Amino acid sequence: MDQVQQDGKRSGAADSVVPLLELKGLDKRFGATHALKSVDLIFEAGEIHAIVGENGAGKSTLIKLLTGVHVRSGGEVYWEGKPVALATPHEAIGYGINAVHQEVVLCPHLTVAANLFLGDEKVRLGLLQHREMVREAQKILDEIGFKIAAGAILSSLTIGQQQLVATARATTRGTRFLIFDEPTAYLTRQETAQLFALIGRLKAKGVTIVYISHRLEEVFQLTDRVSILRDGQWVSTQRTAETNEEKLITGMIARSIEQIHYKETIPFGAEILRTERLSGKGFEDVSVRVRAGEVIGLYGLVGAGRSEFVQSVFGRFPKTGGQIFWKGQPVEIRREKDAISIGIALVPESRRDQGLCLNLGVGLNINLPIYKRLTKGFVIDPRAEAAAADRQIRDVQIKTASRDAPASSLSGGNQQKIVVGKWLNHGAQLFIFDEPTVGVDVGTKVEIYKLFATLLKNGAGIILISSYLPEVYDLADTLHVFRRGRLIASHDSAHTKEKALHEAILTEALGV
Amino acid sequence: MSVESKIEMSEAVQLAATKQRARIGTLLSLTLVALLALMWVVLAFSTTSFWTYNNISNLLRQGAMIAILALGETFVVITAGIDLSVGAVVGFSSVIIALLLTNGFPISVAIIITLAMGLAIGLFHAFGISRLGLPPFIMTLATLTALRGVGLLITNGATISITNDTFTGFSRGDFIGVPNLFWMVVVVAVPAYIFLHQSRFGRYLFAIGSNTEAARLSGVNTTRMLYLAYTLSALCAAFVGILLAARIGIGNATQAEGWELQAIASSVIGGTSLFGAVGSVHGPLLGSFILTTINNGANLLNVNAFWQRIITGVLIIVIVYFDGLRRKKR
Amino acid sequence: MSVESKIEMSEAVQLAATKQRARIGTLLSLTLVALLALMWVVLAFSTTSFWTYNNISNLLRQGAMIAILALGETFVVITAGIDLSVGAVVGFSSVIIALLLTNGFPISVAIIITLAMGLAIGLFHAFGISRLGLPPFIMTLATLTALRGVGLLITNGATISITNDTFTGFSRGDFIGVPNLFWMVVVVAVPAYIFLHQSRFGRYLFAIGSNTEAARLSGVNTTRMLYLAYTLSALCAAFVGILLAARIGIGNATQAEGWELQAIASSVIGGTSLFGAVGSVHGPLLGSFILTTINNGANLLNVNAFWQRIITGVLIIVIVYFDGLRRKKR
Amino acid sequence: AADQKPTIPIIVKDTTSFFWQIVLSGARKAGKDLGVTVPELGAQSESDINGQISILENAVSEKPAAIVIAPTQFKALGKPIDEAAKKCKIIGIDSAADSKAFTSFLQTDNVQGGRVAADGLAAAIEAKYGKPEGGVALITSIPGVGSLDQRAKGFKEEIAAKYPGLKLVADKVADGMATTALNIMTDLITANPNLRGVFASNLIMAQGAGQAIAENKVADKIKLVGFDSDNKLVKLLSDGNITALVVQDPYRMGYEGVKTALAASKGEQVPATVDTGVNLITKENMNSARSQELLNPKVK
Ligand SMILES: Nc1ncnc2c1ncn2[C@@H]1O[C@H](COP(=O)(O)OP(=O)(O)OP(=O)(O)O)[C@@H](O)[C@H]1O
Ligand SMILES: Nc1ncnc2c1ncn2[C@@H]1O[C@H](COP(=O)(O)OP(=O)(O)OP(=O)(O)O)[C@@H](O)[C@H]1O
Ligand SMILES: [Mg+2]
Ligand SMILES: [Mg+2]
Repeated sequence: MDQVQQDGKRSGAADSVVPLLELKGLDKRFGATHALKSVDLIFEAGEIHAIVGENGAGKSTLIKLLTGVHVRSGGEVYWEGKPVALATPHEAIGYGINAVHQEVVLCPHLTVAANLFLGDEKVRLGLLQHREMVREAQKILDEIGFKIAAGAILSSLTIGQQQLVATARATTRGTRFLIFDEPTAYLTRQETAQLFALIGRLKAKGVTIVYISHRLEEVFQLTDRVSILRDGQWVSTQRTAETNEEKLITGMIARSIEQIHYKETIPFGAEILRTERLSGKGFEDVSVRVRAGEVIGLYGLVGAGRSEFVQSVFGRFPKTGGQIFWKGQPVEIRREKDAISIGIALVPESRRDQGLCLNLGVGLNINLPIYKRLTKGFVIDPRAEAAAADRQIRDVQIKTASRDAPASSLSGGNQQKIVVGKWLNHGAQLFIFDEPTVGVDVGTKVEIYKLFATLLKNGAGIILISSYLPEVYDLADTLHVFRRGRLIASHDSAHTKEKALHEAILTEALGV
Repeated sequence: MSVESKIEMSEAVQLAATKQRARIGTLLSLTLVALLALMWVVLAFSTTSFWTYNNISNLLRQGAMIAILALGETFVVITAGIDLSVGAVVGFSSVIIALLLTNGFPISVAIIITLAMGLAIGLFHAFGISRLGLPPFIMTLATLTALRGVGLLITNGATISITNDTFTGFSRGDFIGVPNLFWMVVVVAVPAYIFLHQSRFGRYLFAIGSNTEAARLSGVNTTRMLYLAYTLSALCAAFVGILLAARIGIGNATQAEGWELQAIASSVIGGTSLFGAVGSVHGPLLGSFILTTINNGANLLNVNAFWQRIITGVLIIVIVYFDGLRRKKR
Repeated sequence: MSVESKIEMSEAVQLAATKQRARIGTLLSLTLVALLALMWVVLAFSTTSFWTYNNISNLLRQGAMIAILALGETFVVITAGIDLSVGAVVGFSSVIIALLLTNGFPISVAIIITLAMGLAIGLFHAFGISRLGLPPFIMTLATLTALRGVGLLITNGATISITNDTFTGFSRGDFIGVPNLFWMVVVVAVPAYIFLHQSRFGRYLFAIGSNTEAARLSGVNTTRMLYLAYTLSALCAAFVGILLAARIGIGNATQAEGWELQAIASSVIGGTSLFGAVGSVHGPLLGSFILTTINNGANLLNVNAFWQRIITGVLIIVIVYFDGLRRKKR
Repeated sequence: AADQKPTIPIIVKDTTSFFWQIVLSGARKAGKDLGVTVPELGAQSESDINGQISILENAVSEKPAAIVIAPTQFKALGKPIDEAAKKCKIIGIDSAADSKAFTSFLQTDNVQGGRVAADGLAAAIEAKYGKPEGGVALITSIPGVGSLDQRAKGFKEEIAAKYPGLKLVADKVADGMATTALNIMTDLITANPNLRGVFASNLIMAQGAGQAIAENKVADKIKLVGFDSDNKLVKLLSDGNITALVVQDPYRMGYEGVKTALAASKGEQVPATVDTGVNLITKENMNSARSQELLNPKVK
């Protein structure tokens, strides 16, 4: 605690004596969960302050207390030296505290313009100025360099674009204090660059920025100071320049990680899956091959058609042309069940929307694909059911209170493990991972990578979709680049650190 | 730079798609207008009496009450809620105003008190839903049950005759040839249109239906907006209760049974989505007049009353199906 | 290792929380049992006739039909759907079986045909919802409207007397002292319990109610499960129609009006969530017998019929509120 | 020539009820006999007053020769009938309305019907127990329906005036469902050991209540009088589960209604009121020719 204050004084000495925002003993409980334990933090005017920590460390909770989403259970908050309640979003916005939250919280049915001005509409004589708002919104978007149509219905945008809308919205509200909670998780490189440029401009204008991310390179690229949270407790606050990645990780998880991108070399076996000129909604003419022990990586921009391609392989959407071969034999996959029964597993892009029955038990989620096997006669064998669930909870090391705990009670990384775990019992041989590490902390990422290795060693093949290029480099044996629904280039043994190759891949993906 | 220009190109396509979407939205209501017009043309040719001044003004009078009810219901449905109590509120209000009038209250005072009672019911709904956390379906189902009971208890099951002829005469009168009852639709719909489509409160209702959390984080007082929506629905229902009392000249707690379902059906036929965030003012009006036309036409064509039910059921499926298709095409 | 131990420690807290949650789940149904027991005790003391063999078997008979209906409805509600048509299906089935019996079909054949007709209605609902993409509320509202029309058309509004005494005698009979009608609840509830809580299909229903897309991607044939849920609901309703026909000895298309709301209310009182993925077999049974006890008790105490409605409405709010509180405390 | 056929719509209270279907079939027969087109209209529930007003309005815009109507509610239909009478002759059947515009009126006196029921019930109780004494109950189908209220009124007045020994122990209002009537009746039996008689004032209530009597095997103890009839009630009557039925003559009401309307539309003199009468039918007289005519109307 002393350290914080000293730190604060040191960096604050330049401008003013009173910090912009000061937290003292901030505390938050959700029922039995103690999410934040007496956190003290100081945010200086005009700085970019990073907050890092594992999944469930309490980062988002801290933000939600500052923006009035949740009401704190204890402690005090001082805004320019004066104590404030921050009991409602309205109040927070009033001080100029705005946030771009981790999950996109906008109204999907409304237009981009309507979302930008929500709660702050332009009215004349009590009437909405529809056209003026669209015009104004377009101007704002153009000015910050986001290429988004202000009149578009929000749900027609990609998640990344929606995140940008949320960003634009937060920045236009006379903001003095702006919080980004994992803003780049769903952004393409292009969009990330736009965002960083914006953050630079905001800093120049004197806006104080809090930046939360699991991508440590971003922390070093952008921020002035960095605070670490662990288990809801404050660990340290340092000048970013005075620390390094290793130290941060140690602070976050109290141990060092030698190799973040974990990959063992495993010899390739026989071919598992091959597609020949496969076409469907959103992709065309895609031919790929996966062998036992092999990871193929699919890289591309959001909307490149990678998800559509794998979902078609999985039978979610019908293919319109081409052929799928399973272990050399042509197969017809018309629905998910066909894919599952031959041994294909899909870990979908969105855990919340596609992967989990959140309010149901961990065990039910794990067993969902294999209930047929757990059934004796008409009735489920309760012992087999429990055993199957427990085995996966153990094998994949899911941290859960019990197999009956609702999936929603687990932290993001552990939820991801459920989605993976349910296919292990089933005995799938081809695993399709669509953005498996979005929003996952470094420690859990390593766990997931280790899991990849286990799968490969057991003779499975993996298709990995990721928009996070370092991940694809390190993990994929073969890298395919998608652009506008077509496979435009393939690279063998992609885990090379050659800069030239990176550039090539990027160029291919963007179609420059 | 060249990357950006390429991306820009792809964005242009998207922009065009959005414009088209907006056009389809207009098309939807046009399709309903077309459907209504088609029904009217067919009826004009197949009956001698449909296209007479008398019948058209009957039609306008008959559709008026469900139209207002559907309009009020729409506010609630846009927030992804539902109000099952409106029929009961209509019956209850008819009792209240009849009681007040027979006890010598002046018409204006009686109307104000009745509307205030509607307001109170709406507030109670919103209280139950937002403070007690009850699902709207259950909250309004409970008041539906209870309100009918209270109305019956007050009157001891009897009907209260309204002897005030000024009051009852109103429902039969007209103004520049258009029935007063239809004017009441206009009187409700115009401010409703401004409220829903032109004011920030309307915008907030859509926002809540779309994503309550997002609305809340934008500083919208979502609780207050829920109060507003349920109050408006109950107010419209109380107003319809007054109109009903004027039209039938009595107050009776069992009246308007099942009108809630008709109101919801009208609203959905008019393009309102029961999942929230989709709806308009003109939609429910069109929907209710489509249903009214079915009944009116069936009467004129001397179609068996039982067939009317079957036709209504089938038409609801057909219309909502095509509406859904159109939305999906977006 | 030290990380893991740290994590383990924080998990211990969570473990305790979960255990408590499970206990509260049991508590909920216990609370309902307690409520029912409390009502019975109060009635036993305040009336002389409540706690007689005769009245208890009346009570069991009176609650039986809504109980079966609520059970069927629960399958649908667990998938986050709703079936508004069940009342209409009951009325319609009573007509069908009465027609078949008066035309000399043997009882068994008549029952099978009537159930098959219920099956067809359920399939049609599922078809409209999963293939045509209609919201369940609208789809079943439409068939509610249409089915009443078809039933009335067939009978021309008349009641069809059932002269088959074996058939009507069944509803009056009992077996080892328990009324046959209540045995029917058992006959439906036991397989329903096994189906919902012990078979994989039950798990799939919950999964669909929680997240349809996730269930689909886990290999659950979600369309087929929807067919199953709506079919079960309609089958239960058709079965209740048969029991109704046996009990009142007539087939009449306007019977069972509003029973859909009673069934839904029973189910929700029994802890089913209208948002899906929460529900049980014993819940709706308890819920329906709570509502039946209110009516039976009120009749015995000679409470005004209008008060019964008010009490029912208030109790629905109170019970669902406390149920919600309990859930939130989790 | 077919175009010359006059149109006389008949508007009943509730097309979904058997009673009104009999009225409609009488009207249909008259239409056939007299060469009149008779559109058969009506609300879908006796309590749907607004629905009936709409139907009346629609019927008027058809420019009919005359209209036959059974008003659902006395006060409510008054003004609309006044309005309609400006365009054509109006003949009332079954119940009155607050209007002086009726050309003629064919009515069942429902208050009288209630009285007849009370007398029938008292007689049955006297026959069984020696004296018209003990508890009686009334079951009404739905609240707020004029004719049902009148029957209740007649019944209660008659009991109070003529049978001081009879006590009204319960006055129940159901929801129009036979099952509810059954449940209420069962609970009445349970709660009132001294119950000796019940008046179920319409068809559906009598069906439910009759079933309860049969189910509890108390036909001997408790006398039930119903109102209106269908073959279900006739069977209950012949089984002894129902003591007596108060029946109107709906077929005649429909037939005469159309006939009178035609006459009135031609400007002929018609009687201002006709009472179509109520009849008490018991097991003893149920096989008489007149009774059979009333119990088995020619519905087609
Ligand atoms: N609304 C809530 N109800 C109950 N528990 C909650 C709630 N929100 C957060 N928690 C719990 O509080 C703790 C901190 O969560 P928080 O979302 O702040 O973590 P985080 O650091 O943002 O993690 P991530 O990196 O995964 O986003 C977790 O244990 C979480 O389960
Ligand atoms: N311009 C657009 N308008 C509407 N929806 C879009 C648009 N572009 C993409 N989408 C949708 O966004 C989602 C992401 O696209 P897709 O799955 O094809 O991309 P991807 O290559 O899998 O990208 P990623 O997996 O990185 O998100 C898809 O559901 C797609 O239909
Ligand atoms: Mg977070
Ligand atoms: Mg994707």
